Amino acid sequence: MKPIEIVFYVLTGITLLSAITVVTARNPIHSVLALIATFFCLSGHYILMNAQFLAAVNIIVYAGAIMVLFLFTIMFLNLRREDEESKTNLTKMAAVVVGGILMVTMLLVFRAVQLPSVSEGNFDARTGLVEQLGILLYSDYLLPFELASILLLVAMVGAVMLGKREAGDRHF
Amino acid sequence: MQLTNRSKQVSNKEMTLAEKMYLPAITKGLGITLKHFFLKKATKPYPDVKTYLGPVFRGHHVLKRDEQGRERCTACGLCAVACPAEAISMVAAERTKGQETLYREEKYAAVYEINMLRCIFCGLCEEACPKQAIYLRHDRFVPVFSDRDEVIYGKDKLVEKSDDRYVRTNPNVQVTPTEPSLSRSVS
Amino acid sequence: MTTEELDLANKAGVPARTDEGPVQYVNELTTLNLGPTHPATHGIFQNILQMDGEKIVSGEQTIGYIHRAFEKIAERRPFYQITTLTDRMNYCSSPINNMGWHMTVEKLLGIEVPKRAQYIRVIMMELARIADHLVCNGILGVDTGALTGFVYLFEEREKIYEIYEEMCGARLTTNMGRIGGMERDLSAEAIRKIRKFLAEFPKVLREFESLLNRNRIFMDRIVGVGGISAERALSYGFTGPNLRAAGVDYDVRVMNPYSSYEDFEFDIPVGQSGDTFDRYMVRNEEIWQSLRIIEQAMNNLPEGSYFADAPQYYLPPKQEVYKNMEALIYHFKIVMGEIDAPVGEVYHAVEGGNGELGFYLVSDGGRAPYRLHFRRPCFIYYQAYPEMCKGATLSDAIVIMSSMNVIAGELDA
Amino acid sequence: MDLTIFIVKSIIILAVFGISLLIATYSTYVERKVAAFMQDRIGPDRAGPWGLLQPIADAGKMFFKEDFIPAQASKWLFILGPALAMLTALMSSAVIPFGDTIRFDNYEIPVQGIEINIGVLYIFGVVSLGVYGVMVGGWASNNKFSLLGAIRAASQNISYEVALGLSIIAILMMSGSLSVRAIVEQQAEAGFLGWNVFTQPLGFIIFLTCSFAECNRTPFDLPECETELVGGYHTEYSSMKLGFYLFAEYINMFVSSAFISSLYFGGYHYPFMEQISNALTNSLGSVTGHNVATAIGTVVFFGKIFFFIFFFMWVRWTVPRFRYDQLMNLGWKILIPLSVLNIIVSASGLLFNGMKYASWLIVIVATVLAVMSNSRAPKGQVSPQRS
Amino acid sequence: MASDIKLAEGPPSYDGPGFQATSFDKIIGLARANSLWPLPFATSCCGIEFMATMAARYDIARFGSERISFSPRQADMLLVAGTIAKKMAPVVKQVYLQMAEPRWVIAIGACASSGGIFDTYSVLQGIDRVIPVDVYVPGCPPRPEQILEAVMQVQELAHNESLRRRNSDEYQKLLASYSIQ
Amino acid sequence: MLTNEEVAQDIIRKYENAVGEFDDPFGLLTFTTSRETIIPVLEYLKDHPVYQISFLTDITAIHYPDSPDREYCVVYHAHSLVQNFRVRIKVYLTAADLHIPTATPLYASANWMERETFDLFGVIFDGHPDLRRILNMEEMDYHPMRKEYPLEDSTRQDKIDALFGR
Repeated sequence: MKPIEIVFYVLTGITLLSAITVVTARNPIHSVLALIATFFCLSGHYILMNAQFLAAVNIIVYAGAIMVLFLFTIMFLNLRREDEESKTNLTKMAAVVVGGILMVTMLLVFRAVQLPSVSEGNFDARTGLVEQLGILLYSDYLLPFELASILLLVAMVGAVMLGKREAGDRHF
Repeated sequence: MQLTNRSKQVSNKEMTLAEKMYLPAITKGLGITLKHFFLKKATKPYPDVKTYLGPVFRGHHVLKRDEQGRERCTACGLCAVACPAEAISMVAAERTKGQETLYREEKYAAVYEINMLRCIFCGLCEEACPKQAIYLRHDRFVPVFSDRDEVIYGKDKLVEKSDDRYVRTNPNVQVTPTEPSLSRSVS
Repeated sequence: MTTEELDLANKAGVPARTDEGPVQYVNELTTLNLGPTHPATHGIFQNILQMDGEKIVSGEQTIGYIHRAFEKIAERRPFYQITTLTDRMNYCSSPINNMGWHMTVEKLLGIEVPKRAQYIRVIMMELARIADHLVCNGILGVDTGALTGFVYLFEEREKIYEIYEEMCGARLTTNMGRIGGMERDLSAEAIRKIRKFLAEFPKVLREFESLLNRNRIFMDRIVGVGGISAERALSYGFTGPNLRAAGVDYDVRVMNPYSSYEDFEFDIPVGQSGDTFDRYMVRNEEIWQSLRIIEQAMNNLPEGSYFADAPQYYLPPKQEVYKNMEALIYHFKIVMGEIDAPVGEVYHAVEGGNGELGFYLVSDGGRAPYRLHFRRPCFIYYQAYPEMCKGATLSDAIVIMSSMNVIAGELDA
Repeated sequence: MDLTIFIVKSIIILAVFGISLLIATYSTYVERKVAAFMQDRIGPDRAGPWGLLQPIADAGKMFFKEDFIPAQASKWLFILGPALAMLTALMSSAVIPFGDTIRFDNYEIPVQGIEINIGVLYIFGVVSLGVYGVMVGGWASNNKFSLLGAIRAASQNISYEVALGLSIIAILMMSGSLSVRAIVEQQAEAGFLGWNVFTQPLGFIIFLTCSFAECNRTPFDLPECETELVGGYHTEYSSMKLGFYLFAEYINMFVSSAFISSLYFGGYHYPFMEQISNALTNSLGSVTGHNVATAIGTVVFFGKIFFFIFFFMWVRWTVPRFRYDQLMNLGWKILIPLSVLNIIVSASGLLFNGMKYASWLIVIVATVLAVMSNSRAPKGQVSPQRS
Repeated sequence: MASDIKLAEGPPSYDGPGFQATSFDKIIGLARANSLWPLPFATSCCGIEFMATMAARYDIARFGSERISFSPRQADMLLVAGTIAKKMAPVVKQVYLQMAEPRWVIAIGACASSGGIFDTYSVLQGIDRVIPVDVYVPGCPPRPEQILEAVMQVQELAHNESLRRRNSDEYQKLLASYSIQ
Repeated sequence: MLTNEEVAQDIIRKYENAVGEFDDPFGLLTFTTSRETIIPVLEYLKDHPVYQISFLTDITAIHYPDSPDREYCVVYHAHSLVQNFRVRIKVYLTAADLHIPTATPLYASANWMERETFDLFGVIFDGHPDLRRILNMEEMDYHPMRKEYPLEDSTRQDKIDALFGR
């Protein structure tokens, strides 16, 4: 095995382990921390693929901002006592059904899709770098990019509207 | 409500644009602190530099002797009465023959104790004493204690030593030091 | 919490499950315990705040953590020993308390104090007021995070202490002055130090002002925070700088002049809406006015005796006691507290650091007061605190508390 | 060949690591001295000559202080908090270019932990993780003051990261690279007046403000402000865990200073560097001369860092702190719009025949307005006119 | 009473605390002595004098003690400055209990040490009734010099204290006499 | 300027027998009233268009254990800021029936003053919103300012009471 493969397998192992912890941890804070670890490992994978920009952005946005907000919310709600009451048999059943369907779908998709193979000979190692990404985003994928921005903008405005207090309303 | 004609409005809560921009005021503040950075320091490093606290400072108690070395105290008890903290206690005794060189008056304090932790150094005992026997020294502090048993000062610590006479307006006194604490001098 | 507040709290909030079934809207409030040892409670008292996030919904104070039974002690002590109690009441400005007490007793005993003694008293009282306001305004700086200005001011306070030391031999609990005058005249050294202080202090104060007063961060912290209207302030019994900040120019020094305050020219600074900024600015200006008064008093200091001609109340000089039989008798009587105090009751008020400091003295002719009650301004106005910080944030609550200048010794007595 | 590079690299990394720690240690001492000097005091002077051993005494004491974990705290998270804070603080100095290159035979090795082409993003990533240490620790303490501190820290850091990121976009537009070294070199090429602080004054002010907030320094020290929250997030911490938190703050300060110096003050560049470097290579030979020039650059860089560390302290001991809502208002309503405006103005300037100094426009307009309003308005303060 | 607070080098016994102070003990003692973080428990007049001690003229910073830590966990010495009423006594004890070892206590001023002039129904007659005190400072309030003197005294205690003292039986007995576990 | 005489006459006209014992020690108008009329008197003085005695300076009490049926005296000091006129009103209560109506509806400041008076003397202010101890501990079972209770703490050991008649 090449060293890079060892790194890959170790990273993958940690990713899976922490991802499983996210689901199984009883304390929500532990869940969140495991999720952060998962994001880290994913960034590691990006770096292995020489997509440094993606790796950094993944950490900044997901680990650095979104998960902080998660943690923030959990702290506010103070979910310290692990209340299990919400997990009735019905919800467990529903979870199994939904999860099963998702898995089947994914399996079908993976079977149907033909992954493009990359030959080591003509692979451009600079594909994942920020310059390439930028050029690609602002040329071939301009429309989806702008649409996504608008979507985010709308979501942001919506969130502000939802969070806005009426005059005379109280905090929180 | 206006009650007198001497009132004067002093608060102005309107900020000018420059004040609203934070930076001018902060810069000014930074200038002031930087100026102080280079100014002479006000610190008087205590154990190394001891200051003189003036001729009326109320420090360590002392029971005075007169010019002939006799104790002035006559155990009248006025200091104990005047003491708001009730820190002074004494036992009076009659002077016997042959003790005239020790005590100035016919009566003297056989026991004279001040509880230094009770004492509030108000100076009322000094003021109350008709014989000018008790003084609060202006040139010495009471040391700190690390043992509760040391805090009651008897005559051995209060009566002035004949080689260490206390003078209220002593031009030679330049500092007001603390006696080295007992435990520290041991170690 | 009152029902009204609970209703308010319940209006909007997160859903909570109850056993009864239907979802009830309850806003989860946090109880935050400020004190008795919180770093920003200067002196000790407890504030139990109901917090909604960072906002204060209601508050309740518990005081009495240094209740020392001043009034009970006073019933056992001869008049002159009560000075040691008043020292420890508002310990930031003890000379004012001392002299207020002396004037009360002089009123009872009918002693006329010579002009010089009155002027010396004015100088000392105004110095004490400066010292008091310096601590309060400096601490306000500390509580908003600016420690440095406070240290500059404290160095000036040390200089006031030096003057005290020259006058009476102590710094904080001064035991200054006697019934019937001062215990000693202004020494040459004291005069030199006061002059020096008058010359140098304005520079430092101006520096402190430019460090904080118009700094937007500081202004934002205190403008509009903890305001109280003049009516509410009067109803709550506010006096002193806190009342003046609300716009009422009530000052005992002007309304009921004592100790020759009528001779001096000074302004009464007032604020607009009684908020923290107003309190700060009023105190700040009062420091300037005090400086003005001291300067006038120093310039017009009359000649004459520094104590009243009342041998039965004012201790004779030590040399006299030793030689003169009459002086010796007076000396013993005064020290033992056996002076002939008339039966009667007297209320005397002075403008303390925090407002009208009143002494209600009931004498039955004995060696100690039959009853002595201190009207402590802090105690009376501190009860307005929950009302003032309702709806403010935690940071505001602290700033309001320090700008009210609640001094535990005076609060609890 | 590989081995030499490897050894030199490890030495550099170790040195960066060690220097960060050393500077952080002595920052505590300097902080105390600076505070003392600004307050007319003399500060620690009894532990060793001029109190130089003070940080060591502190560390020694902390190591042997009782290590306390509150009964109701969640134990692992309580330990994880300071560890995370320290880890993220130490990670961030890796991409700072401390100097030009060192020459060996014919290799050139940059004086830098690692050179990656997304250095700026790397720092942002690590900094954004820094808040976890505070949050986790504050939450795990199971204390209301700690929790409030943690919540304040989290919201503050997230809010100011946005403005922090936006404020340097103008620089990135000018340099066209995310590598810190590239940015420094681009400034070096443009000469002294090409330093970004001269081309991007507004961006610099915003960036500086935000770095104060990211480091939790006054006037943004709300997470631990003593007079309100006792100790904030570290209220329950004692011994070396507390030490880690305090330490992390100083390392963050060091990294911020380094980052500010490299982004806005030309990093290891100094006026007339070219001439001096040329003179050195001419007189000492291309290897030694170049290395000496690099060393001078590094020293200059550290000088800039020290100045900014001093500046951090200087500000701390001068200004009061914000209130929570004012801090948020400043971040969201002032700094973010300002930085967007800055981006637009700078970008327009660059589009119109590459004007680099366009952002001065905003500064000049603001100054003129301020001066005008100040002269028109009545004097702000009822000023005492007494002798 | 609190008079039994002594340095731990008692009579040597086979299980007693340390036969000889090692040089390591000395170094740590020195470190502790120079880094005493105070927790000012200021209740009244003496609190103002403590502030004066912090300020420029007296500058407690010179002893490495200007980092006041209001959190008891981080403090090394508890400075009880001012009157402690009976209502307050449990709070003092609570704060003392929350402090991490090693901890020292200074009773500043007459009130904290013995009740001073306040010999009344409501005032605790000396904090050594609830917690062990290491140093008493006389004065009402003491001058900053005397407070510095007390700090130096604690430095002395810290310097000479063996690392094992806080685990010794003697110390446990002392705490037990205040019913502190 | 108001004179003591004119205010006293006015109050006597208004309340006749319910007020009495008029005096002016050291120039401060003092009179006694009963607990039934104290609140109306305070209210009258407060709302009076000329006097405007609308500032409550102080409330306290005095214990006279030796005067039967007048053991407790509650003392009110009020102040007219506009006229700069002070007045002192006393209400005597018997030890058996220590009740007096509260002044809190008139003055917010009366709240703590009355709590303090209750704490120290045990005077019960009827209608007070929150009549609890304020300075002393809740557990205390006596009212310390009454003359029969000792001042000293009984547990101190470092003082000798026998000395000098203390």
